[in-house]
Amino acid sequence: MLHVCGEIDMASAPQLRQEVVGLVDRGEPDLVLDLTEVAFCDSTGIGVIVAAVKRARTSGGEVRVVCVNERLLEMFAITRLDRVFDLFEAVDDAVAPTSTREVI
Amino acid sequence: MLHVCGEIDMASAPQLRQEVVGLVDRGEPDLVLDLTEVAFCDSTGIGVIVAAVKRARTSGGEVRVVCVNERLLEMFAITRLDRVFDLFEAVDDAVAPTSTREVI
Amino acid sequence: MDADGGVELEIPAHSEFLSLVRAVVATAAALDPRLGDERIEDLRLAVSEATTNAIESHAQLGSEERIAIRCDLGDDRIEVEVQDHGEGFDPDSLAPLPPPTDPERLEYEHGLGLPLMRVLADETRIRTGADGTAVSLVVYTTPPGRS
Amino acid sequence: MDADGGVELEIPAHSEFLSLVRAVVATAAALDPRLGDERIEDLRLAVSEATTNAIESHAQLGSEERIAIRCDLGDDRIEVEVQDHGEGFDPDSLAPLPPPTDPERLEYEHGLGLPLMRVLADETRIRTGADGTAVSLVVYTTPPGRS
Ligand SMILES: Nc1ncnc2c1ncn2[C@@H]1O[C@H](COP(=O)(O)OP(=O)(O)O)[C@@H](O)[C@H]1O
Ligand SMILES: Nc1ncnc2c1ncn2[C@@H]1O[C@H](COP(=O)(O)OP(=O)(O)O)[C@@H](O)[C@H]1O
Repeated sequence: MLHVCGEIDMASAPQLRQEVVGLVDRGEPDLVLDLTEVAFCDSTGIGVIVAAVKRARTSGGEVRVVCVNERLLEMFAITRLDRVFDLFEAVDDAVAPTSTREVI
Repeated sequence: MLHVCGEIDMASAPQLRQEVVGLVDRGEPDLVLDLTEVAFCDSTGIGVIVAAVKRARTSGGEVRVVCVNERLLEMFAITRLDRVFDLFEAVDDAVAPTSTREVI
Repeated sequence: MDADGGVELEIPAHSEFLSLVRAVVATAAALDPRLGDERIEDLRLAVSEATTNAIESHAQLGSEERIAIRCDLGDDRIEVEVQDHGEGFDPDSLAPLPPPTDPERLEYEHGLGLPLMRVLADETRIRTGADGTAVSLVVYTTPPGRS
Repeated sequence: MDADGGVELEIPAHSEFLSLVRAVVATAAALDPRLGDERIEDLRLAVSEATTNAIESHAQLGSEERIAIRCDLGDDRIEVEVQDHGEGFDPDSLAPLPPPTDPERLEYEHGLGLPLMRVLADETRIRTGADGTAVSLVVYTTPPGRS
């Protein structure tokens, strides 16, 4: 599980990418990415999430993205990525997949 | 009693000056000026307070300035205005002058 | 765009200045009381995307030149122009993103910036050439077409 | 001052842009992790004072020219320069404020800006002439005199 907070942009994305991809590669292909505390995220940040999902699926896993921020949900919708991977309303939903509920 | 909030600078000072001076002139020479909610104040704002005190004293009254913001207290100290008029920690102290306590 | 009525900002072409650009755009936009928080946020994000592309274009050339951001508060609109001295590009020849159902979609970590700008801003204009690119992003402050 | 490493902002000489200048200075200063909130606030207020004077100097001339604010993040300092095209003044011939015990003190609603800048900034430099004034405000990011 990775809680991300603050702003994800070109300045902070490289570090986040390293962390996320590192976690998946070190055997956590079923990663929960908690974006609840993210104050700002642009397309560079979205790119990091895409990279994580791809990496995880290659290892047979899945990244579960937790997100309530309306702006971020909108961005996932505009980029159609809400169809590419699942978005969860709360960490609990993402952790216990049998009881999950999709947001969009 | 006047509660001031927000930022007092060259942009907002004219309106505040009108209100404060208006109150004093309309027969409230014993005005409590509550700066507790002021987020920013520069020398233009300080100038308005000086104008109010002067105006009130001319009518035989006094302006009581309520201020807890450390930055503002510092500004009153740097400009030596803490010696020119009294500063109060809370509205209650300023309203009941017999039990007041000076801050600086 | 009225060159004299607006705010102009120049930054080094480094990503650490993105947050500053966002702060300027949000503060400038907030000067217009007609613009709600949502629209300010739209503009802030769109400008952040355009500035990210501008910074990237300088990095590709190893250029140490600066990037200019101009905010103009018009009668019925806020217009922000982001200008770089990169080598330009052809907006019409960018490959479209694969549909979300295509597994290939995950190969595309990039290419989201321009589509986002076009959705977020009410107008997006791109002037680009070998000397650089200027992206204009417009958000209306009053409903358009009512005059 | 390194002209290429910093942030440059140009604003119309109107008081409504003061909050924008403060936001830029605070955001630029926050890029240096060594600067605490207190010092950022010192710089923000000092620059607000200098910009207020610059705006006033243009208003006196009825000038529609813009005011430039440059922020430079140096190795050991942040330097902000506020430049106007007003008619200048003589900083040495300003009348000192009466002491606080003097009843006359209340006649002075003005004249607090420069004294405040000098206390808040670690260095205050004024270059002024008939073409305008440039006020440089410096805040140290590392304790000075340790090199
Ligand atoms: N200002 C610019 N200068 C040069 N090329 C640009 C500029 N803006 C966009 N481009 C080109 O258009 C492509 C798509 O941009 P965009 O949709 O923002 O996605 P991304 O920046 O993530 O690649 C970029 O990869 C780049 O090749
Ligand atoms: N940038 C400037 N251009 C012209 N005159 C200035 C400038 N800055 C300061 N002054 C002069 O110095 C005086 C004192 O300035 P200051 O201490 O900031 O107080 P205030 O601005 O409240 O008068 C001003 O009244 C003005 O005459």
